[in-house]
Amino acid sequence: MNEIRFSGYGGQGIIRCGLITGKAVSLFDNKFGTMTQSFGPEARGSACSSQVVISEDRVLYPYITRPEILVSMSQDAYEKYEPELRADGILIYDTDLVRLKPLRAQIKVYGVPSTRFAEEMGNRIFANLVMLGFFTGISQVVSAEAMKKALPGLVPKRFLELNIRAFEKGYDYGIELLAKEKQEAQKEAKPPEKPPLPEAKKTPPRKAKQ
Amino acid sequence: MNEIRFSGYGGQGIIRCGLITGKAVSLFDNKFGTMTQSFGPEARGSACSSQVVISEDRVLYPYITRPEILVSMSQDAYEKYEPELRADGILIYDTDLVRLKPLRAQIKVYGVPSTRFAEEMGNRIFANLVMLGFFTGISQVVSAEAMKKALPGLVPKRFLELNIRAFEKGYDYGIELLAKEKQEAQKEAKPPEKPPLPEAKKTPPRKAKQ
Amino acid sequence: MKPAVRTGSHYITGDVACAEGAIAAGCRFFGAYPITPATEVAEHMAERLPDVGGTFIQMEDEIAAIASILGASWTGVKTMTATSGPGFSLMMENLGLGVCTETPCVIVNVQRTGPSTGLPTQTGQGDMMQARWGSHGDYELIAIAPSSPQDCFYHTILAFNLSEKYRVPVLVMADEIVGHMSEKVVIPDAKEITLVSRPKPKGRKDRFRLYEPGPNGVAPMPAIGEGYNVHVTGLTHDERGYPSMTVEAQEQMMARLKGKIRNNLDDIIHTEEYLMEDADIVIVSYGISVRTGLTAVDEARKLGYKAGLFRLITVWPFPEGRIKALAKKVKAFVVPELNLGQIRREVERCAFGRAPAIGVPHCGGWVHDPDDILKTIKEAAR
Amino acid sequence: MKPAVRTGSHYITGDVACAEGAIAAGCRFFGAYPITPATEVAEHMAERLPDVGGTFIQMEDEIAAIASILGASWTGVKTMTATSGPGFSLMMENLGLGVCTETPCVIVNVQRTGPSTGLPTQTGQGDMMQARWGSHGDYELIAIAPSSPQDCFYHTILAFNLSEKYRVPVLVMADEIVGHMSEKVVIPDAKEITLVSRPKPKGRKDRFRLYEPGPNGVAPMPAIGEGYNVHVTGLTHDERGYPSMTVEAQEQMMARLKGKIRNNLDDIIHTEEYLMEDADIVIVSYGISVRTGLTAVDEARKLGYKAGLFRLITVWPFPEGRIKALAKKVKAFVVPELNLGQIRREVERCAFGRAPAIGVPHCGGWVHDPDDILKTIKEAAR
Amino acid sequence: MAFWRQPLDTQEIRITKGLVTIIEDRCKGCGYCIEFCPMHMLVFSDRFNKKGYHPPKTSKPDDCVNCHYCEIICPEFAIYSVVAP
Amino acid sequence: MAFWRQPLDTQEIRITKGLVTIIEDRCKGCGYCIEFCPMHMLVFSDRFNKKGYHPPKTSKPDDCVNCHYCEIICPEFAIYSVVAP
Amino acid sequence: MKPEERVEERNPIEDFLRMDRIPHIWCPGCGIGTVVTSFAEAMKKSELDLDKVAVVSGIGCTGRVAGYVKFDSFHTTHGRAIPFATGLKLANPELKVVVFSGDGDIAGIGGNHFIHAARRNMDILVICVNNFNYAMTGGQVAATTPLTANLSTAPFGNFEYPFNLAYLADACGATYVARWTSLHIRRVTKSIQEALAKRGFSFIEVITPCVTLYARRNRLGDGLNLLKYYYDKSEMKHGADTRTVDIDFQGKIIVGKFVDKDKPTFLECMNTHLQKTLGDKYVPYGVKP
Amino acid sequence: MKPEERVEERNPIEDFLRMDRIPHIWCPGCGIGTVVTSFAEAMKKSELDLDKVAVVSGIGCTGRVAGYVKFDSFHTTHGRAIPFATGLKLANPELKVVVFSGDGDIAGIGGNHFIHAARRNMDILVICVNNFNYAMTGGQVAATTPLTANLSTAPFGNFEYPFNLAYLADACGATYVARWTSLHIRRVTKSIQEALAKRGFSFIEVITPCVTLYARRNRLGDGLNLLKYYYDKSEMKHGADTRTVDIDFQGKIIVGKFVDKDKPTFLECMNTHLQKTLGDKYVPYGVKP
Ligand SMILES: Cc1ncc(C[n+]2csc(CCOP(=O)(O)OP(=O)(O)O)c2C)c(N)n1
Ligand SMILES: Cc1ncc(C[n+]2csc(CCOP(=O)(O)OP(=O)(O)O)c2C)c(N)n1
Ligand code: SF4
Ligand code: SF4
Ligand code: SF4
Ligand code: SF4
Ligand code: SF4
Ligand code: SF4
Ligand SMILES: [Mg+2]
Ligand SMILES: [Mg+2]
Repeated sequence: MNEIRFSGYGGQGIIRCGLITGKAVSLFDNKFGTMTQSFGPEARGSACSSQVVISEDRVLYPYITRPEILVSMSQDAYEKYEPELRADGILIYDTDLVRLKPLRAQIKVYGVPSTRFAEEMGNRIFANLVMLGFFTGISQVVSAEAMKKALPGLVPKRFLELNIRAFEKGYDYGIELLAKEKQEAQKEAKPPEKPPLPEAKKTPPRKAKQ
Repeated sequence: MNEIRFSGYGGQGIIRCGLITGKAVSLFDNKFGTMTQSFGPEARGSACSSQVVISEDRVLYPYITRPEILVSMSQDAYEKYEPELRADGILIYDTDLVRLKPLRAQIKVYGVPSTRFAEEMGNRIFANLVMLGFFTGISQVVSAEAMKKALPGLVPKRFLELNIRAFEKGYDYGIELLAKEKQEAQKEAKPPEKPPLPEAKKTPPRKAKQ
Repeated sequence: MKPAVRTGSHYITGDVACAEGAIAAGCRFFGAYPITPATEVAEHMAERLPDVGGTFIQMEDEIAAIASILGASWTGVKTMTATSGPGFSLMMENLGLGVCTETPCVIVNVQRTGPSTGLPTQTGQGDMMQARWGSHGDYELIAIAPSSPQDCFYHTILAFNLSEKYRVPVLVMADEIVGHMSEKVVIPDAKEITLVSRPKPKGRKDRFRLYEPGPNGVAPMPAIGEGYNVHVTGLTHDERGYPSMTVEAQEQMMARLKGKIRNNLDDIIHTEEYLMEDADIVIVSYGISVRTGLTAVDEARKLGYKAGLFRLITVWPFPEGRIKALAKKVKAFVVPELNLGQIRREVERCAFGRAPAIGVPHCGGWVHDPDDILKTIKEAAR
Repeated sequence: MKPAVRTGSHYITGDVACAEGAIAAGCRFFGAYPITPATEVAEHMAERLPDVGGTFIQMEDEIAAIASILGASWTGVKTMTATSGPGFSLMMENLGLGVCTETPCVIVNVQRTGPSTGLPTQTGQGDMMQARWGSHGDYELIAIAPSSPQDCFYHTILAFNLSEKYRVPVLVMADEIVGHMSEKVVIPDAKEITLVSRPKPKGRKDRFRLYEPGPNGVAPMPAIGEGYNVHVTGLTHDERGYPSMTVEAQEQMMARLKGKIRNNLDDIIHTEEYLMEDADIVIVSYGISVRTGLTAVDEARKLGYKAGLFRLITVWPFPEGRIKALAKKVKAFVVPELNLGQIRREVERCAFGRAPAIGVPHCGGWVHDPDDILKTIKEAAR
Repeated sequence: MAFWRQPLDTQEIRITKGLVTIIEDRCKGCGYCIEFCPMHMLVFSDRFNKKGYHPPKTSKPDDCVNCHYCEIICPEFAIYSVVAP
Repeated sequence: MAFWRQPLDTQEIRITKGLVTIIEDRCKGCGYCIEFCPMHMLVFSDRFNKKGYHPPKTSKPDDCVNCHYCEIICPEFAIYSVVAP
Repeated sequence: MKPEERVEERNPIEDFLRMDRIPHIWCPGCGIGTVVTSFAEAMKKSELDLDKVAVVSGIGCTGRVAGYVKFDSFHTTHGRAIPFATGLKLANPELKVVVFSGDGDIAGIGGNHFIHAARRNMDILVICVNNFNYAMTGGQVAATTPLTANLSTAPFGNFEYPFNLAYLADACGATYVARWTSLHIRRVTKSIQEALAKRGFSFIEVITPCVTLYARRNRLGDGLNLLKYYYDKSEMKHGADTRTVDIDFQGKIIVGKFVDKDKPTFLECMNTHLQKTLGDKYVPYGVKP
Repeated sequence: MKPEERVEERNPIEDFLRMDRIPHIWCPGCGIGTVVTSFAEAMKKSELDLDKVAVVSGIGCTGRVAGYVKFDSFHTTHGRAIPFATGLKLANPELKVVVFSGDGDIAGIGGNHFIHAARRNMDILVICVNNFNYAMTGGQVAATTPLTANLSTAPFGNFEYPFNLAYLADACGATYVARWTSLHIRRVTKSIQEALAKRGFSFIEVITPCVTLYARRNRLGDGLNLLKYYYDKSEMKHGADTRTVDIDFQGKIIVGKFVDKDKPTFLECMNTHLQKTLGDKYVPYGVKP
């Protein structure tokens, strides 16, 4: 079972990220994917998130409890959701929009300038697809093919091509990064030095106001 | 316990008859009187009735079940309610408005031309008070004083005097009639010849549509 | 102005008695919409309120009627509306607002027979569960049921007192017969009537928190116009009254709404018992059915049955504890109601299988034949 | 026109699945008013209905919405509306009209947290008793509760089928999570979907009686415009449909309204059981809580507890018989609901004291932590 | 009881000969037909009907012009006219 | 981004000297104040505020006529002017 | 001819009535029956397929109309006749849908539906019997009660400004607006015929005597007295500006056909618009192929 | 000056706001905040005892206004702000009661209360933020949506005629009717001041950008684009006949003060009337002895 949270601010296409991922695993990767969204009037313009639970079996409990992957596309969202990330989780973020704070030891961190990449492609609205591609490359919880197949119907037809390009841009960047990381890891191959932080109390996070 | 039904058609002041009687016994005769009315949109212009239960104790069951006194001021109402009158009940009616049908043996019948009397007094709207007076005289379930005391507040102030006169007219007529009856009874003094009709099944009458 | 309390003996209907009770209780704003058989409450209020410095308004519908009394209540005035089934249904949304914002007010439902338009001029007790559950979401409120015009007078005062004390809408669940019958109603001297008014805040205004509970769990309530600058919302709110979209805020709010009722049951629940000392068959009854029930109990006693009657004046909150206790010692409950068995279900639930709760089926439109109740008593005694 | 049944696999929300289910079931008129979290049902219907020859209208409020679908239903068309708490409350009066006139229609309530405006964007199950008792007077209706988008599709079809078969409004009591979550929904081939339509009258028109029951207690229903000249009223009516202001007419009408449901419980009540063969602790659950409940059961089994789950798909009429039967053999019921314990009361009542019905308190706004349910299972097993 | 004698919209009446029929027991004696018959040919009868009202009767049956005014204004569906045979 | 430069109701502005204050972190960058300042003395700053928007800054602070236009049109209560000291 | 001999008596109007429900409940002299006859007369004269006519009422004395006319007829809930009728019409556009109800029903509790249906130009005919009060419940003040008139919830006289319903309907977009009294039986009939022949939201207000409550409480005499008042004080003004047709207590009543215009109905707008935007794939709704 | 140095910064408007609830929930560029500022400005300028001002909202984006203004304020139920406000006003006539809510709240679900309050000349001020849609629920078609505009429940464009709210208010008897856009901030302020100084039912409609939903769905750009549209297309016409001030999609917007007349309010009518009929024993309500 994988638990993923996409987060950012209203208007960045965060909900869409969850939908595409959920659809990809459910319809094209032969798994079960339940996508939920934090929904509130106050989502307008402030922190916003979508969650996907991916599982080989039917998903019962519909929410994520302790996400292992957190995708952050805004500072607010990062600050809000970082604490719930599992001690051994993965943090994926937009390097231009999020300034990292000191991190818990075992958390793996991967950054991509998704907004900048998107702007380079002509419009920052593609940032979420760059991010999704990057997430797909890094996380390996869903196949790139499935993700691309999931796009029609979830992005405007006339932008489908551009969205795929954005996705690929992010994906390639992620794969590259992983490859680099492997190299480095082989070079260094050091175990973590600090003991892991004590696990936070495991309760399902209350639905936060947003 | 006495159970009385006043009946007639909408506009004759039938409800008022019940109210005055109920008020008289309750406030001035030191008994308990519960007045209910058959209430329905269809009361408009057709048969209409009010019921009073008079008792020395608190009235629990609020409806009459088998009235012992039926006051009828219209043919319709007479035909509708006559069957429920107790076998030994008293029927009081307006002689101009009700044509009697063959009656059960033990029922006592007293007629008064209340509408005609009222018209003679200047307005048929006083017919109900003539009838009330007559009823008071005949039935002896409530005192004439109590009835007269009950009038203020239940008849328009400017007509109070006239209403009292109408009441007295009916009352005197009733007392006279009773007196005459007594005389006759002393003359004849015969027991009833026919056996009483079998009592109808005692169920509370369903609230009739009217 | 005329005196508000019409001390003396009157021969009036339940509806009029209810209006007189309201005025005696201090009600000075009444907004309603006509409906049989509750219209006479409005008609009497329309006539009486100008006498005593109050305001009557006939609103454009029942939704507006209840909204108007909620608003008026926040000015510090005691308020009431009166309606029947269809209008009661329309009030459900704003009843929830009243509960959620803890706005004192009294809602009279002179019940007729439903569902839908049903038998609009005939009696029924079909709205008893609706009184408890008719608005969306969970909540607690108070409902009381008068059995006579005299009750209508006193129970309306009781309704106001409970409503003010607990800052909760209180329902007076009368019915057509009680509303339309005329009986003697004795109105006591004004000084013999105990009146309760909502707790008022003390202390510094700048430290005031709208929903900070007092000792009995009920928060003092200022009138608007006094400078407290309150914010009142039907959203889940915190103690300041501010919207707070969290589960914690919801829990706290619900705990307060529920607690102020459930922790004061002894004060809120009014019941009466008749021949209950040795009763093994207990009629549980409310409203007009109490009277047919009592008739049946008297009959049953004459026949040697140990029948008694447990009367619910307060129907909601339901006297769960007393039923539980009784269930342990009695043979059966008999619950005559003018519906298909609503409160019977509550009795059944609270009896925990220790004693059956037997209904006396009736669809409304008329009262029970006491014989039918008697028959059920006999069967239950077997 | 486009095909009504979108056969294939879709990744959609419960709200959209509900709309697709309606269209697959043959719904061709939808009147509604927006409200979170049910708006998406309307939005999807607005987009889809023109495709399939149906009509969408956004009415001026929820009262108009339900009135419009009742009217539309009498033309022979299958109709639906969708709303949430506050709108549901506003529909209560006309829900009664639908029941009383035996008008088939489906009302979706995507529940949010109340009371009042509450937590409008968060989930709850606080309207379950309202679903049964929210309108004035006595009546019976059907309510079903989906647990997933896939359920939303099938259960909406089920709702239409039951509504048509029994001529009764059927409530689909979803909730915000089920309505807003996206999951895979498989829509089968049109010919694999069983559809039921209301019974139509046969025989001579001049002998036709609008409410003359057929074999299963349900009267055939003509469409208007066909020359039957029906008269339909919310007043108590006789078999011709004519108003009849008598207790007898009321009794007959209520017997029919009640009988058609209560005499067909086997057909109407749908439930599911999970690991119930040997269970001694039984979770009774519905809607979204089924999923947290199942999670807890699996956990409990792992720990050696004999836990099982009894799922109510049909919540109303309540599966009284099954609960009674279970109560005799199980140790306890555990009833997790996103309310203060509504269906728990029904379980308690039907258990007759033979097994306790233990709630898992929750005020809504979120789902249960499965651990809380597990804890209750453990306690119950003691 | 005659307040006035010309209904407001007589202008459309085609003059034919009519036969007016009164369904007496339906009548509630409102007097509308009597008051508004343009031919003034209806009067209250002395008879009481079942309901206790005096239904109208025709005073000059031959005058009826079959204008249907009585028919339409009658709130009780108690009177109508047809072309005279 | 300049569409036009005269607000609709400038006529009522009394010409005094003003001091405009921007509460930067409240700003959501809608640009209304900038667009409608009759003195054209506001511009977007390069700075990001906490919320990630570029709040306005004064380009010619001395030009402010204390007309309060920016103050009232700002939907975020983020800018206001007072009489210059 | 004695009554007993007339067994064959049958008022032609009976074809349009549920005779098994007559006598009706209305009071002697109540004008609602007159309006029903006018309605039946209009139906008789119309060329409509009578099986395709539906009548919808709310609750009230007038609300009972649905129970007496022999069409598909609906006695719904108080104030909700119009949205119910909207459902009928939209789900089967072949129907002619007539709402027949009281002033309280239509403009009191039902006011919102009234203004929105007029705004949408929903293709229904609304016949509103205005008796200046809530009659069925015993004569309460209504939104149409003239100033100073006395009613049970205005026991000292009404002090609320009343609605001018014709103006309200007009302001909301009704395409046909007429007002008559129940004395104007031929005009009422003709108005109903005209409105039935039109498409769009039509509104016909008929001022009608409530003898038992309104008249009695205000000491206005019986039905004949009220009709006399209508006779004396009504003034025909076709095409009158609806803003000018207010009604005062026992004052002048301006009657006439005030509005008669053509404007695409809700369904026509829907069809035109969806055809334009969706193109061929859209099958116009309610239009026989 | 760096932000950190400005600890003393305090917008004078804050006196009228619940700063402990700011930032508000409205989207960047949403015009509701502008209208709130105008309102606060008007309150500042008015001579009113601010403790005697109550603000009532229904539900919606605009409905949130009650939660941000520092008066006695009520966030009620959807559509019911006006009857709630009616209760406030009648039970304490000393209060100035302002209803501040959205077009859907006031003229959609709340339409009946709106027309009846106007009819009664209830002494309240209604400020209606008209953003042409149901925003809070995600942008559905409203009774004010111009023809052809696209919204989530009008996915192929709106084909229902919209209300002209100014005309509706006028037709129902409002004594003060004005319309502005959120660009006309001084006019809005002045209108509010004027209306507050009056007695009777006042209605101020403020056309306001909903950037997130209405504008985005109709590709109208951002808030600035909408204000530009207001600038280009609004035309001031004081005293314009309200029948002529309809709004088309992206067409001309006629603004101005359309109605400003005097007429006794509900309470004044009540007092005058009851004093006349009841005489001395009647103590005029709400009038300090
Ligand atoms: C929701 C609701 N509220 C109130 C009533 C009570 N009621 C029945 S008819 C009526 C008024 C009828 O007035 P109107 O529509 O003018 O018809 P009239 O009787 O005058 O012909 C009222 C208030 C009801 N049936 N339903
Ligand atoms: C009875 C009820 N129905 C529906 C809703 C859902 N709802 C909340 S706000 C709203 C619309 C608000 O529109 P508007 O009044 O125009 O305000 P805006 O958000 O556009 O400012 C709706 C339909 C509700 N809260 N209550
Ligand atoms: S039809 Fe009637 S109204 Fe006309 S002339 Fe004949 S009787 Fe008179
Ligand atoms: S109009 Fe009809 S009811 Fe009236 S008097 Fe003539 S026949 Fe009788
Ligand atoms: S107050 Fe604001 S708008 Fe006016 S001149 Fe100064 S900065 Fe510009
Ligand atoms: S108007 Fe306010 S929010 Fe907009 S840019 Fe200026 S300061 Fe920022
Ligand atoms: S009460 Fe009035 S409106 Fe109703 S039937 Fe009688 S006269 Fe007609
Ligand atoms: S959704 Fe529209 S109206 Fe609501 S806050 Fe955002 S811009 Fe404003
Ligand atoms: Mg009326
Ligand atoms: Mg809006």
